[in-house]
Amino acid sequence: MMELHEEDLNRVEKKNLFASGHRACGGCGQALAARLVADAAGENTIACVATGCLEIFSSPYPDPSWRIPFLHSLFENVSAVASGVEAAYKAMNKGPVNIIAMGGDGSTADIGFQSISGMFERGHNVLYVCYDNEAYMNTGVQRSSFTPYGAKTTTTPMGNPTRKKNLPMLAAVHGIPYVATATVDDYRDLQRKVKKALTFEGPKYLHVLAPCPLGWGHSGDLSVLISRLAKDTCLFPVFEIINGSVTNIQKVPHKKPVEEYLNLQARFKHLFKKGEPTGMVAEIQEIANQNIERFNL
Amino acid sequence: MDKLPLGLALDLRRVVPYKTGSWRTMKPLYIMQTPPCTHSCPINNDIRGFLRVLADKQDYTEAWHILTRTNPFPATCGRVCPHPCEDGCNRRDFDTPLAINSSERSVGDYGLEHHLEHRKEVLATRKEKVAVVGSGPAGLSCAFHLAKRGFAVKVFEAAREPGGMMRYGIPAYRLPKDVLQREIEAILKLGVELECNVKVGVNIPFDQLRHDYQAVFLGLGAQKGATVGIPGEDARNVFTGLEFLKAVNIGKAPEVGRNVVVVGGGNTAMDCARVAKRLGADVQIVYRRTRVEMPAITAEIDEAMEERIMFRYHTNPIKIITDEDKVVGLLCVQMELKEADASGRARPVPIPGSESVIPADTVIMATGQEVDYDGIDLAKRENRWISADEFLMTSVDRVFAGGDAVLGLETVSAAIGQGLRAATAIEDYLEGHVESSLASPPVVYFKDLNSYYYNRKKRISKEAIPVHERLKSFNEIYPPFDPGEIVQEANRCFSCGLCFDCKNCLMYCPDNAVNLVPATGRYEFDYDFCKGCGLCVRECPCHYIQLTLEK
Amino acid sequence: MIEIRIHGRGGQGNVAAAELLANAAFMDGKYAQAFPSFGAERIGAPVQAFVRIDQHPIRTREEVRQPDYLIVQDRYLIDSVPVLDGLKPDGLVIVNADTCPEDLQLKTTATVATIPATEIALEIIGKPIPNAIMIGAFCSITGLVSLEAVQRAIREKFPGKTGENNVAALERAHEIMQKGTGQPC
Amino acid sequence: MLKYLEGSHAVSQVVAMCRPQVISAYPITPQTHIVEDLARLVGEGKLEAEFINVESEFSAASVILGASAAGARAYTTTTSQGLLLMTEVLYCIAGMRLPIVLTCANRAISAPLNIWNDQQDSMTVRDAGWIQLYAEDNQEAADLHVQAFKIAEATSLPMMVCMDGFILTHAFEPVDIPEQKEVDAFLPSFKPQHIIDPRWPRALGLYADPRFYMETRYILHRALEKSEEVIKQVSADFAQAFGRNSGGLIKTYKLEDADVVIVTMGSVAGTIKDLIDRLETAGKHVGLLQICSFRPFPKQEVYRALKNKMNIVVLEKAVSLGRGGILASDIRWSFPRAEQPGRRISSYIAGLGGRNISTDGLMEMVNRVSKEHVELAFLGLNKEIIAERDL
Repeated sequence: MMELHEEDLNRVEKKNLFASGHRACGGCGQALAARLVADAAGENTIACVATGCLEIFSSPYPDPSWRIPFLHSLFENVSAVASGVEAAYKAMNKGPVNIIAMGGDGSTADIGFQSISGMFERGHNVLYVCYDNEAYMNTGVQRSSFTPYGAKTTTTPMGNPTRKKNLPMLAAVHGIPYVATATVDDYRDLQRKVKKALTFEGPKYLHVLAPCPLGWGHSGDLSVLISRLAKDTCLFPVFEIINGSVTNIQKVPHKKPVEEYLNLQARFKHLFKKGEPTGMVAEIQEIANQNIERFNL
Repeated sequence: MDKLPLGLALDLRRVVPYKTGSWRTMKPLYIMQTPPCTHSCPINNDIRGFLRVLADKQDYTEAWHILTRTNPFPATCGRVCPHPCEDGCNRRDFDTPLAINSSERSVGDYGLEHHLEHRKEVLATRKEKVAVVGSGPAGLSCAFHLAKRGFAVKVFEAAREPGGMMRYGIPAYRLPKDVLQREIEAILKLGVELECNVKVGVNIPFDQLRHDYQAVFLGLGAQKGATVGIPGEDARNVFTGLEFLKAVNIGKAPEVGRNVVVVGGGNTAMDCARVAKRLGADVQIVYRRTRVEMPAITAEIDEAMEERIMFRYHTNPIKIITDEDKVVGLLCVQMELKEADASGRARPVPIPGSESVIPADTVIMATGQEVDYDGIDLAKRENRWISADEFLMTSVDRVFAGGDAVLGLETVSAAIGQGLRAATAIEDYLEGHVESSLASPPVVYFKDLNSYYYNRKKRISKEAIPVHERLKSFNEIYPPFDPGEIVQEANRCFSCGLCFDCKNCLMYCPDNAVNLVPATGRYEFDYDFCKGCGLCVRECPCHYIQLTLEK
Repeated sequence: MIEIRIHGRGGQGNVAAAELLANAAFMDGKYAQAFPSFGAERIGAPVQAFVRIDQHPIRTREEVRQPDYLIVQDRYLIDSVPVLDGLKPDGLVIVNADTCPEDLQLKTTATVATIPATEIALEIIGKPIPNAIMIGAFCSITGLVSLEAVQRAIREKFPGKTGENNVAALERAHEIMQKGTGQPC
Repeated sequence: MLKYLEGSHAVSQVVAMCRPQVISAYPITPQTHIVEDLARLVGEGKLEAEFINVESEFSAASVILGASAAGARAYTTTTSQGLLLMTEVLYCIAGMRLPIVLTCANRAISAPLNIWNDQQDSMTVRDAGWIQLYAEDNQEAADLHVQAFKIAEATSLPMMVCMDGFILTHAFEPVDIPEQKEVDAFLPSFKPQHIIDPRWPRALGLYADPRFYMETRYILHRALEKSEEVIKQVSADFAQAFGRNSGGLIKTYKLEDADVVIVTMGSVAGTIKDLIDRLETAGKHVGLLQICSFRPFPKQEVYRALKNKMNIVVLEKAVSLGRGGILASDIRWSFPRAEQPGRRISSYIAGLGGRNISTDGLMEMVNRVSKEHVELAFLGLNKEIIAERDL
């Protein structure tokens, strides 16, 4: 494990290695997250990106937004591709280099789940960053296994009946050394976690909540506020899992009712009848309460 | 020709970025806004500005220059101003307002200790000469600003020393004389000519000034103490508030005896009472109404009470009882309040048969002040105050006026503010163009801020020295902030309406359309790429960014 | 071209037997080919393996349909599998059985020989794996491949104790058949 | 040096001599022996490579895609369902012009599940943009791998070496295994076209809108056509270096005075050659045209070889359901229209799912096509099984 000094970890990085000119919607949380991650990782980094919104808006020929090496092939195989890059660097005695595999929730938790599980289990020295925008945004907001309970998508018009798949925990049970969650509003924390993750040898998993103005139904200027509210309503706990033990949980001293989060997003509008919350809202509050209990937020 | 790589592989160092700026319908702009402190300051001091240099650079010299850009009396105002700025401060709705007044005092003192000199705005001296009548806060402020702008200014002062109310009306425990003296000297260093012991209208005819000078500013103040006109006022040991304060301030304190009664509820009354107390007397304040109606600054009243001055409300003097020509007591009647009168305050009405005598060795009538118009004739309002238009020009051509003489009884800061405005008006007048002071940008209120990014932190406040200590001397009762405390306090400033380098716009822009310009250290938008999503506007803590329609 | 077909049950080393025979022939300077009747068979299931031996390179990939020789590693297959299919009339079939050839009552004009390979295997190798014994018997009767070559082939494939045991078993089988028959009839 | 060994091991040993830097594979019958042996060689330190045991063929292909993109010589092997599971990645690898070598141990495709040999798997992905060469025997299978890396890296195209499952992979026969130094001399170390390396930031796998996509596919098609020359050249160089003919585009046997020509691919050629010799002694002249390179399809060579032949029968181990012989249609298309009326090109599907292709069956085929044109026939069908069932 490579050592990094506190001041290096805490330094905010702005290098524009994920540069202007991408085709993301205004206020895109994923574009923001991608730049924060790339800048934190630095120039000596290879980005392997899964098919998805990020890939589409950042890698059109001939003017992609990446300024670090970029490799994309398919939707469900980014973990394996990154594994291959890592294997090649080993075989050729090249490096050290940061290898980051990244994708949205679909390519991470659904179609790419087998691949990511394989990468974790084989112990490749790769950081996987999941930009979680809670649905298949690239194809027009269809439900994914990260779509939260109650959220409306084009394939769950009545609201999603199931709860969100808990990938950080699933990653952790693979026995990988570092797992963390983060949100775009706290860029210091996010960049710190990227750098910290890269100090660990082996597979790392960073789960970033990335608000999607289009899919969540909010104006672009609210992306940061909403991601913050996800934390403050305890719907998205922020923590690290280092060598299997949950740690550095971000406490939420001033907890807010989930309504404050839901109210800002059209995808939850149907949960309120004439402004009055329906039973589903109570259910969502229950999810928050369980997080509070589980992580002692 | 050398071929491109196979399979659409691409050399990323050759990429020409696609310009997403064309997607924009709304456009973010960095626009400086007016902070509420400046807005509520009669002098419009750049409070945010001087606090920032303290917070960012701990640069007291720069802070002093920023303050004195508008106000030549920071050390003075830092002591005597009732600081409406702090009432405006947006932190009031968050935790507690900034200690702006104490900070100003420290910066002012720093300027004095380090003999900082004012900078002229215009180095060339202009041909026009301006006469300023009265060296009070209004007069000196006007002279100061005119001098900085290159005018030849001469100040005429009736008294033996300059300063007006600041020197003769304010006791030393509130404003040490040397502080005032040095701030005045700093002003004179700009080349302002001062002639004392000259009463315009008496020693020189008013018209001669108008003849000799291209413009005249009247900062006459309200120097005449007004009495209520009850029997016995002519007795020895009966003073108007101003007489009394002036006497003490020039070191000729009268023998006040054991019991002193002060009549009135204004600041002068408070000052008189507290001065008398320091002269060793038992002091009572007699007022017709209740504390609520008292015009004096709350702090003044509180301090007076701390200093164990007796307040007699609903009490009205009818007659000063004398033994030969010496005061022995004050006959008063109890009042009750009836429906409000013209002044909007409850109207006091005597209760029959409630007369009583308050024993007194000295009676001080702090019951109002008037302008001394001796030899100066111009239009008045309410038959008391000089009437001036919005540019502070009086009914007489080329003659401007400001301060108490125009405002009625107001604060030192208000007078300084008018001096400043008059200077601008005179400049404009002499240059023959209309009032040039720009309409200031909108004021930022708490609701406009994104307070998430600010931390709660209580303001620093200093305990006044204990009463028994205070009363032993005329020393100041509040110790100054030490430099560390000032910086700490300055750091609490929200910097309402002006960037304080929080980096939010830089870090949060999903399109990297915000750049830090190394040369200026300022941020600027890259409109080639900005999509106008408004994230920066939303996350700017201090409302420095505005979203405007793309034109 | 000589064609051999080996019948057995999964686990009796049928493919190994074919491989060893072919390898031995190769060592004797002949061309040889060996391949199993490929499948997903598990231990116990009936399987086949094929061997071709020739002076010239072998090109055909066809399964052996008209073998010159049959090696049957388990007598009970005879009841369930048509082992004799296509056996040349003048061919030879060697069966792992502790009875006289006659007792098997095989309907064929070809020569029938038997040897109690399982018993011998248990005695010498300690496992009921008859292939080495069957090969030994085959060499002994046909002389088609040299005993030395088979010994080398076995030692090459199974270095160490296993190899030596099998070689021993091979030699035992060879002796027995030299005496004419595996059975006291 | 001539060694007697299993086909899978002949391949694994030669692949090892080609010094692949990254190997990734997922086990599937009948490819397993190749992977197992490579794993052993890596494990025993006899081959310096990263051997990545993945959780699916899909990931195996993806891993070597990444490895090749990063500049490593990469290899994988699979068959049947595995190859089909890889399909998406195969197209990607070709589109990204990564010179990867893959061994396909040809096997049938479900359903019904069947692990035995035919060539439906590799034929199914014939349009993926890969070079496909088919081996006749284990010697050629081994040799083709040495050539494969050279061809792939010279053309920046991926290459698939196809060998019949079981029939070759599990057959023991003598194979001349070259010396390491010979292979090193023939196959220079890999000079990658693409390197994903922070020192020279490059993007690989960008998406192309309608302005660019079609051109990239056209370029890929032309690259495959052009690779014919390379395949021929490398085969010639190989003969020079190793003294035997392997690979190339096509091979012929007794074609000159043949009245009937059998056209086929893969291991069945051997059986057919034996048959041809037997018929010859009986005074019947049959010839053989072996397609070694199915993709790129050597249209010119085929035409040159067959232009005077009036009776041709195409025998293949795959079928385009609802259409018929895949190779057959390529052969038919190899002749200019309206040229030589009366030329018969019959089509036979044989050996599906490991059905034995017997000499008798082949004889029957030859006899029939000698008499008549056969548009499409399945060799050796069991009529009873069909009769028992509705279509």
